[in-house]
Amino acid sequence: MSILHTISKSPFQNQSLSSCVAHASSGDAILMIEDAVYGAVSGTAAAAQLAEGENISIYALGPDLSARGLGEAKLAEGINIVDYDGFVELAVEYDKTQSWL
Amino acid sequence: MSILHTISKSPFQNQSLSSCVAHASSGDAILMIEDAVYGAVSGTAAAAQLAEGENISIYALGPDLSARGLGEAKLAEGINIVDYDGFVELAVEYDKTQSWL
Amino acid sequence: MKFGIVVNEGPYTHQAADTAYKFTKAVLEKGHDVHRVFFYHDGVNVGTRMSVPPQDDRHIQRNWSELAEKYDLDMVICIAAAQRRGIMDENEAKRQGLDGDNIAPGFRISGLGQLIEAGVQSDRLVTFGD
Amino acid sequence: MKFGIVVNEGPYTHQAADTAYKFTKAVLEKGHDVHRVFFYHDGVNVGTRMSVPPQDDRHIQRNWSELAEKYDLDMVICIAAAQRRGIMDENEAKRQGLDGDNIAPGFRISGLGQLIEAGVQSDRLVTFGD
Amino acid sequence: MNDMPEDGGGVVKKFLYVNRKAPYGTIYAQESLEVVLIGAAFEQDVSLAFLDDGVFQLVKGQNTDDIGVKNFSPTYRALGDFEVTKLFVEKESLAERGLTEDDLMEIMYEDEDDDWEEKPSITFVNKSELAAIMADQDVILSF
Amino acid sequence: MNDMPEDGGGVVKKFLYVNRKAPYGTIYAQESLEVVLIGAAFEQDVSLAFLDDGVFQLVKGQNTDDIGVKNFSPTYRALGDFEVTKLFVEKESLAERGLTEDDLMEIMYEDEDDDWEEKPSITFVNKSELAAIMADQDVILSF
Repeated sequence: MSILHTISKSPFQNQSLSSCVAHASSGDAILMIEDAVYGAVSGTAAAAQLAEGENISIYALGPDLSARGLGEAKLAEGINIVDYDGFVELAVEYDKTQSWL
Repeated sequence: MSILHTISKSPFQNQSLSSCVAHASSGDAILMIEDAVYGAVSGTAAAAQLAEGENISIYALGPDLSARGLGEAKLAEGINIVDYDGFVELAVEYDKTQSWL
Repeated sequence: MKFGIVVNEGPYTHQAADTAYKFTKAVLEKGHDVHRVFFYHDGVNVGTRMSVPPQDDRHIQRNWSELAEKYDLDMVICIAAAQRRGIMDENEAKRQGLDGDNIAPGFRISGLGQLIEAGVQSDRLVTFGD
Repeated sequence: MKFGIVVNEGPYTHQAADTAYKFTKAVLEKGHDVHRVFFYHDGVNVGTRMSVPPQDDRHIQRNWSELAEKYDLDMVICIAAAQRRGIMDENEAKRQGLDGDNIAPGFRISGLGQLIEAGVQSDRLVTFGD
Repeated sequence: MNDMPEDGGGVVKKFLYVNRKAPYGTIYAQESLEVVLIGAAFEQDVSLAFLDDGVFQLVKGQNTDDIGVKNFSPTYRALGDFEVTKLFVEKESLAERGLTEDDLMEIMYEDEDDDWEEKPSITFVNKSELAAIMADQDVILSF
Repeated sequence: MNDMPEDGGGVVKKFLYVNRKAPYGTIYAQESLEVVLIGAAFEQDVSLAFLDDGVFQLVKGQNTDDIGVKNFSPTYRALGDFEVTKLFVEKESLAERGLTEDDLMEIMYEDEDDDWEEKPSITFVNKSELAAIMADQDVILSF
């Protein structure tokens, strides 16, 4: 059964993103919210880790990106931006949600 | 002027210990308290980082080690154990304290 | 679809209570049901009516209270977590011999079983925390 | 030697308020002075008298209140942080039109200047937080 | 009476409690355990996962006398009495933290389907096995 | 009147505010800034350090409309008016986070000792320079 994984912490400060990626299965999705959206910046170690996941969709919450001054130009390839409505749609689409606190 | 650096977070979850070690100067001391005492366990990446500091004294708070079931046999070499009184003495001995929150 | 929402952090210090609010609002506006919002750990502090943020800042507690009123939300504060942290309703305050309470409109205090029950009854359980 | 102590986290959730208490007690028992204990961020939540932890657990607020009484400690809660989070003394509660307050004995509410002043006046400033 | 099961009659879901934080530094481990104990009354299919710093919760010999915080670690050994018998501990998390299986408390339960024989509650799994366990759940509660 | 300087008359100490956390995810960055503004009235020798995730506080173009949280980033640009003019930003922290100096807000002050010429408040330093700045302080406040 598919999982929507959410991460809220900066990958430069905390290991949650790294642990999440290591436990996500094929067909899962990862959504970065709050300070975790810094993991979407291209050229960083976090973005490289995210790119390693095979058949895992990667999302970032747009409102949190804007708040932090991260425009689309700064983002790594393959990252999909959603708003709160999109977050709800993802929660519906995947069978369950796991928060990496 | 010498600094007593304190760290309270687990080095396996958070980057504070790593950043602290990188900013400590010769003659400083590092005291691990609360969940940071896990960094004192021998054979871990954290203990190796701590050992790299040149002329930096390393301490761990004994009450926090005991609470977490970490006996002296588990600890890396060169780590000095202090209690709350010893913590106060260190704060007096060094010119100022910096908390790596 | 029926959602359960868990809020684990208090107001202002962590963004979790804000994100949970935005998410819950979006769930409701899209026509889904919210079975319950459960406030645990420091999340219980969201339910204090004594919060007075600066005029130019959002009022997190009031946002939640208004959402609860508009959509008839069930917002439950964990009793064990609330007692430790000093969030009280009238009954609890009396039982503890306190001279007043501080719970905000739309919140109620109940047991942890309400969290499990939300997990059993909801199609999706979504947790916000630190 | 004169110490200033800063407590940045609330009771029970993080160990910081416990460690700060143990440290402050040790400072005083060794005969040093404590110029002030300043509660900032979620640390303001330490000062609620509505906290009722389980019987077999420590009572963090009461520990601090008793230490303050024994050693005539100056324990200051930051007003800006307290307003956001719902910690009120009688004056503030009145000013905000609230029907009651929740501050515990030994704590007083004042401005951030008290933190800076503690830094200026103390020989050592030690911060406990998350 | 607040904590008694209600309405859920008949529905049995797979619940996984994910424990990723160390004890004492924060309260999450302790308050997670409080949920597990209450949840046991609901007769769901309960598992607990310990990974990352969560493995520290099960280290034996915890003594909190000098920090003044309540030692809740004995409660893990009582989980069997609440019919919570599936504890999964991640091997990689242990190794990274300089721990071995012997550093953990022994946690046993009596198997009512096997003549009440005493059996270990902890199963050591690797990362990919734990990922599969997560995928298999209906509800995941994270602490 | 609570926030007016008192008793400290004459004593001038070197105060360093250490900022290591990102904005919005937690309140520490904002409440740190509130201390800096109040502290400015005390006429101490104030410096601010931005390292680790703290460098994110200074990223330009922050727009918090959609998260409903107050955007406090314009306040950094007003620091010069409070005679807070020494902001040290760590180069290694920027690079590790995929940022360049151009990604940060421009923060200026008017130098009263140099005919009110406009000068940049931010100095970019490397790790060892920042360590030396830390060593040179009387009081360190960490956020």
